[in-house]
Amino acid sequence: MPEMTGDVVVVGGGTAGMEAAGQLAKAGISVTLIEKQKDMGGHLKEWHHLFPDRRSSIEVITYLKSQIDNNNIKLITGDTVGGLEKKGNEFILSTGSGKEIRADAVLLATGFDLFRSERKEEYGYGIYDNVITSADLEAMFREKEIKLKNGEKPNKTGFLHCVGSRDEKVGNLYCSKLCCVTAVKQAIELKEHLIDCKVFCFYMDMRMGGALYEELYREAQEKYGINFIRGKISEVSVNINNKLIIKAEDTLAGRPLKMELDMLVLMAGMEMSAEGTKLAESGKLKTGENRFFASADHHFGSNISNIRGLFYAGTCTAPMNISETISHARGAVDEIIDYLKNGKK
Amino acid sequence: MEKFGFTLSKARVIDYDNNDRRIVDFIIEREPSLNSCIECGGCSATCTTGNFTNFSLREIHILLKRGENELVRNKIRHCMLCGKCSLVCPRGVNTRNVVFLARQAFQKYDNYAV
Amino acid sequence: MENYHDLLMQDIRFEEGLNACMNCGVCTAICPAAEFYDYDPRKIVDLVQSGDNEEIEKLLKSETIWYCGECMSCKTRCPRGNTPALVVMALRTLSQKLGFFTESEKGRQQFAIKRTVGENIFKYGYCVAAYAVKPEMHMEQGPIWEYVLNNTHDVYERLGGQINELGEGPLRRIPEDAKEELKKIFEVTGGTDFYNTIEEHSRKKAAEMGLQFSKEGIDNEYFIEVYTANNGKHTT
Amino acid sequence: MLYSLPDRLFKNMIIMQFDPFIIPFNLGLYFILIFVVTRSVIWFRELSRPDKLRLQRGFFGKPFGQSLKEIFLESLIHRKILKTNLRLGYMHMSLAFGWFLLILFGTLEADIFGEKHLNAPYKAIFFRFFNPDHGKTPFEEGYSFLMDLILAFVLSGLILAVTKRFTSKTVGMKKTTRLKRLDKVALASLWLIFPSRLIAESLTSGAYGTGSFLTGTLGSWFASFLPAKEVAYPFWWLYSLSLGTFFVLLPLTRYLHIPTELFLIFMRNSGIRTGDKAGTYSEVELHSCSSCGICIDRCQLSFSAGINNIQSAYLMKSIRNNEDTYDIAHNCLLCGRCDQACPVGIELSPIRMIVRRAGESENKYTNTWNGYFRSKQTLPVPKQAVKPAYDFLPETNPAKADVLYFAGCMTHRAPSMKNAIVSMLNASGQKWSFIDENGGACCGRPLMLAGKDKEARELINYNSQIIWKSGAHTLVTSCPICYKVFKESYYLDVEVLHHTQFIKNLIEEGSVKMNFLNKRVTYHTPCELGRNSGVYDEPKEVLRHVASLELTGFEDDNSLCCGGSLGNIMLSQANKRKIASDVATELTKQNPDYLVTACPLCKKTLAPVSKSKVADISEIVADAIVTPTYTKKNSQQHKKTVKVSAGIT
Amino acid sequence: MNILSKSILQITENTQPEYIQGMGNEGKKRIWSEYQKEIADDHFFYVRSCIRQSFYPGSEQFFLNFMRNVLGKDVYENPSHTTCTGIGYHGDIVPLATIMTVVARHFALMKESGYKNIAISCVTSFGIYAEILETWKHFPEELEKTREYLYKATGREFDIPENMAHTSDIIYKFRNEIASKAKNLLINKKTGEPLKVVEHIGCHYAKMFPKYGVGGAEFPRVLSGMAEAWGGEVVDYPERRHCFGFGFRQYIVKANRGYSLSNTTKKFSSMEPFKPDLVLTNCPGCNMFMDKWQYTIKEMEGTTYGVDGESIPVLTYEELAGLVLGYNPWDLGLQFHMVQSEPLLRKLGIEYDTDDKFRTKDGRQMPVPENLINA
Repeated sequence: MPEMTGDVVVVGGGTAGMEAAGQLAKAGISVTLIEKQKDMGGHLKEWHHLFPDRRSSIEVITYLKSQIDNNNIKLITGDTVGGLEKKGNEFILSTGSGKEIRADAVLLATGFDLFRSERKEEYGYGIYDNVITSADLEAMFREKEIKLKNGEKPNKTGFLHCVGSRDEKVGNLYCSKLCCVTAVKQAIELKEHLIDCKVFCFYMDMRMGGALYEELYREAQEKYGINFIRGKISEVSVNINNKLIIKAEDTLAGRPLKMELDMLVLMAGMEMSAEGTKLAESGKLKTGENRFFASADHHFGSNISNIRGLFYAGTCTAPMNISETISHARGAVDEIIDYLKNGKK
Repeated sequence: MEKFGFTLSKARVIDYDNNDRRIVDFIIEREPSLNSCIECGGCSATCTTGNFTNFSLREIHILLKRGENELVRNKIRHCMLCGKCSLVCPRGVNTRNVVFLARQAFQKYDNYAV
Repeated sequence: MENYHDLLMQDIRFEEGLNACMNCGVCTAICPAAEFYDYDPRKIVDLVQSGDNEEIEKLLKSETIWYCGECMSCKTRCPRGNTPALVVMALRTLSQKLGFFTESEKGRQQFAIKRTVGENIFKYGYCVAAYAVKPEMHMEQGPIWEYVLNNTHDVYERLGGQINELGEGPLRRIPEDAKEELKKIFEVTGGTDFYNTIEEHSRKKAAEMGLQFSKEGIDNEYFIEVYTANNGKHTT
Repeated sequence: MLYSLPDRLFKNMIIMQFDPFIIPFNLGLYFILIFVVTRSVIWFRELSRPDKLRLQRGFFGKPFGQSLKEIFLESLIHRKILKTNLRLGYMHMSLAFGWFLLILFGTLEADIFGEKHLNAPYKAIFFRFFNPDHGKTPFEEGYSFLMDLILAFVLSGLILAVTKRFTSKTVGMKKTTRLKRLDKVALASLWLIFPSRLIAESLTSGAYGTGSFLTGTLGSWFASFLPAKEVAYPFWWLYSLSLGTFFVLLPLTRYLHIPTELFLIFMRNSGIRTGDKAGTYSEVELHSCSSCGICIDRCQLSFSAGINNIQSAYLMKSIRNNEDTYDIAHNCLLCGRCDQACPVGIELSPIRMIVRRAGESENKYTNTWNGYFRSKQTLPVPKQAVKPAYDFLPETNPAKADVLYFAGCMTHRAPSMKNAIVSMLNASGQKWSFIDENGGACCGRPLMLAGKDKEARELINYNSQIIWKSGAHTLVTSCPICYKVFKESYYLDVEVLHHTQFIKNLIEEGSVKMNFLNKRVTYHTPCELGRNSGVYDEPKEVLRHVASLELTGFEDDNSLCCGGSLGNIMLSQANKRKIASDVATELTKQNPDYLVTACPLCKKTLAPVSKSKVADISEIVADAIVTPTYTKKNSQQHKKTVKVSAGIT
Repeated sequence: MNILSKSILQITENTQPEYIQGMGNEGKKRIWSEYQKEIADDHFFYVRSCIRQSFYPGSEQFFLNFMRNVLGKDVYENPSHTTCTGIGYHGDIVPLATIMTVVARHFALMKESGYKNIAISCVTSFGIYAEILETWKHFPEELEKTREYLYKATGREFDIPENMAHTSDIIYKFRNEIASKAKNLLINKKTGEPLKVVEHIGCHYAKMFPKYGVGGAEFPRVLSGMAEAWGGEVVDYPERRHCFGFGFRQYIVKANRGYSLSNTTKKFSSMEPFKPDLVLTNCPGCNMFMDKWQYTIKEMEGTTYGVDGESIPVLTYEELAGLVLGYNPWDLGLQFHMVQSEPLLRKLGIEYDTDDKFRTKDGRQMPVPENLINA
């Protein structure tokens, strides 16, 4: 194995960034890992349990932390990458705090932003007390207390799939892929907290295409008696008792359906992160119709960007779950090592 | 009517909260497998009766779950209990028993033999 | 048999109103017609996008397409940016062009609309004008409306009306040349032909149904029939 | 002789041949006699006219002897139980036959040795009490030896019975039936009878130095340390009391089966059958069940799915006690394995069907006279939909043909099988037509199995129309479920053949030539075809003709149910699978190339769980067909044959 | 007087009076901020509404009068402008090409009389204009075709207006001016509580093109903004966004009116528990029908939706503005509604002259109509 030289900057201290930084460091490459928040972990920090096996997100974070516990890694937290340009074979990144970092290769792991559910005005998020998002519910799970604004326990809860996904009105034509299974996971957890709470999932298609997803779906039906209604909720309003009134079509019955709910959970989709978009502009990086970074090739180049030496990992290219993100990050590491080995060609 | 030449219409919306779901509760208590239906329609596709009419067991499951019992009560007698549907069901729903129990439930709660 | 889907494609409202539908049902969920008629806009869009010619012909001859109230609420919500109502409008236009509209009770009503609103446009330069809203045809307007019509001049005068006088103000008379221009526009843009198509097919239908029919006005059996008939099969 | 009974009693009073302790026994005895008479009168009255005639003819005809023989063999010797389970059989035999002998020889003893030669029953029962010093002469000694021997025989059974209560293993039964309170009392009194007799007799013998190897020995031992004479008296009371109690409680307990079985045997031999409504015969059957539990051991729901509360014994019991029978009646495969095994010969499945048919509405019973009698109670019949259920079925005009093929719903789910049979029919060269090629109405059997005969009748009429119009003389069906209903419930003058029978005929006529395939196969007998329709041999003969058939130990009567039966509407898919895989394991022990069956439903049920490939006979045969020469003339038909030459390969 | 002026100050100073700053208001503000449409300030070309001029002539007159005489704005009404044929179009008897040309003619009249801002009195028209402008954007060839048609038919030529507003947008724009001139606030004089206002926005105002409406389609601001600026409290009820059910052909043809009636009934029974004091609308049909259907349903079923057997007065935004500014209710034409407004006037503490109610312009006494509601 020929001697490898070079510094790599990894942008983003989430799942992809941490895993990649760790693997690079193991390979003896010196890595600078930049995370905009004070501590590492990205979205994982906001999640309580992960689908499909419901293991605690803490465990995954702990694993990732152990990955980056390596002297080859230099951590910069609470700072962002403002601009990015390539001079010859060298990358120059300017950070928000005005630092300038030089690198032989760059890995973007800028991740995703959760869709801002208030953009779907008809659901009245931020207007009606008990319309919350999947993230809000996850926070309640962390607090170990699920309650309505008025402190009472919900007896009837709805989950609405595809909020901000598959929706031209908000400019997201793609499927966020993880909301269906998240909804099922959260529905089950909700039942475990509040056994008497009736739960309804309003879906357009159940997209349970992952290991053990369908099994989880089946468990939700068989063991927890969770109801699945095919039809997207069209609007939410409140009645005089501050109960939510939802309107949907039960498309399998071919009739409009009206239901009173105590709580509605909006399954917010995934969007290209704001930072990612900024970098795309400053670094002239190609993005796709879905606004995520466009990889060189869907099949065999999903880590490769349109700039030699700059690579992608994780959900900045498309919605992914944890395991996909980690493998994607490892893929990126291979590409980078390869790039450095072959004299950055 | 006479005076105005038109009348109020009855709403078609499924009023979930006010519908009567005793029938479906009766069924699910005795045949919980109904819970795992994914409305794939396999039963309707293979149905012997469905071969002659628009009878759809998939639809009947839904209507029962929503408490739209009237519609079901008038249709369910068309089932021949031949059992093909339970052979195709990918979720192992005991479809034959669902029909059988529904008929009993209608007798129990409506005193109506279907 | 013509290809109705192609014919529909010539209507920009159809092109505008129909992208691929994914049957999510948000339109039906809040559709005022779906609530009180045996009607489901989602199914219409789904059927039309299937392109099945026979099915579309059935649709063009059906009651279904006449249930929509064109409130356009469906446009606001559709995640695929469709407008079922626009699709329905295109279907209705085609159904009238092809003369299919007289096959359905609700379709035949187009004749009543043409003879009332349609004529008002030329007569008064307005779709609706107070003196054209006959209390006996509009019991729901209540005693006050009878009163207003019995005292038209005084009532409108107090509220600044200009009944049948040229110039500004509510219910003013539209100058003849303006009405002439309206007529011209109708002729040039095919509005007049469309009127005549409705008239022509309605006349045929009246004969077929053995109902007395008159060249104009609303005092004929066929008008009364289409204006009032309700077979009660439109709601479940 | 009964007419002279009262004055003899009077005389007995005079010469002190009487003691108050016999009163309980007498009361019990006369009570049970009166009860049995009244009940049989009621039953007789409730019989339908034809059944009354049958019974009368039976009573004064050849069947009478028959019945006596059967009573001896079954009610006393319990031959059937002995066959299936030796220890259990011995237990029943020793109790029943032993007690019978005890009464028989006891009466003789009393008549021979008593100073009167005709005696009231109690004299025989309490002979030793009234003749304490009997047994001195060698002849008397011999006789009391015999009596002791019989008593010992009975007691040995009793010991088995008692141990069975606590460890049912001893008599080789997995599960024993559960008891209700009255049964326990009755059982206790039954158990007390013979021990108390033993002790009473022994003590008396001991006091007088009489008795034989059992009573004598035990007696003298007692006497060695007891005032035997005094102690004996209370035990005579106990003996009499336990007899009395047993007789009085008898009608309220399952032990009623002892007398009832006699009626059953008479009625059955007179040609009376269960029928499809509750009636005297089914009543008699109910009460003839001794809850021996053999049906439990035979039941696959029990040994494969671990469901142990729905077997026929429990059904009988819950009907007798007017409990809710819904689950028991419906959670059953109707495979008929228990019918086959019932030692009393009760038609268990037909009785289940009666309950299913009755549903909510009719034929509920209530106990009257504190349960000594039962009376029918009819519930209000609910509103009914006026229109027939299947009026949507279209008029059809089938093509004229000699042979009809009715695939049936299930065969339509097994296309390879359907094609195989079509190829057979083409090969047969007969003029045939496929009635339900594009899916027809159901045959009606599934509805019947669910107890919905009225609707079933609608379908039967509809299909009959089609068959009748076609003018065919033969109807072939590939589904045993259809076969049974066509055979039994359609009134048609066509020959109904299961496809295996049809194929067998082709082979015999030699109209279709077949190769012998070098394949090892085992055969699963479908319940509806085998046990429930008696078609056992044709399928096997056909198989032997084309392949080497190996035995599995579950042949014919002993065949298993695949678990997919439409007879059970409640069974979960999981449990069906359990049963199926147990069956598949049993039938594929010798790793055959194919596990062959003759039913589309069995095939579909076994296929997913069997390690050997599962095929229908028709598919095997279709592979064996040598394309018939004459079809070459008719290329069209030839093509057809080729196109569908179905089967597995 | 000074109490009044104080409260006016308080309102004019902050547009969000504290009594309506409940939960969710932040969320609404966020939405409103995203739908701030450009509304011209002066020089309007005014087009009338078929229905309003027939049923609520007082409202249209108030608008012109207020704009011209109170705010001193230039609002021009061209004598030869006509219907937009919108009802005919949505009654499916007028082809798209035709209505586009009729509308183009109005643009031509505008051009000729030198106006660039159009003020539309009718919501159906407003929707039509919006739809046509959008269509021309997406299908420029349609615009060209229309130009040809119009020229061929009338020899006229037209420009696309620079600014398009519904007259309710304009009143919304000047809502605070009105508040500052207010004689009566939307406050119950007896209890001091703000009046409960149900707003109903015509579907065609913003449901087709949310960006054309103040506040968008889901939480429109145009009417709630007025009501709140004038001291009222807006109630949100489950069927708020539901169409009241004009449905064009569904009302025009007698046989179909059950549709219209049923939808209105649905809305009223949904708002009933909130005990609204009035319904405020910006749509000709909505206003007429919510008024008239209350009468019909009362006749048919004996149902009323106000408190103690009364019905709920339904007012146009002009009528309400007029009351706030202290106009004589009878000059606004409130007496010609089926549901009379006296209960509302009393709550507002407006002294009204019963004698004057049914008099002619020159004070002649007219016959007094009978069987009116709330009278």
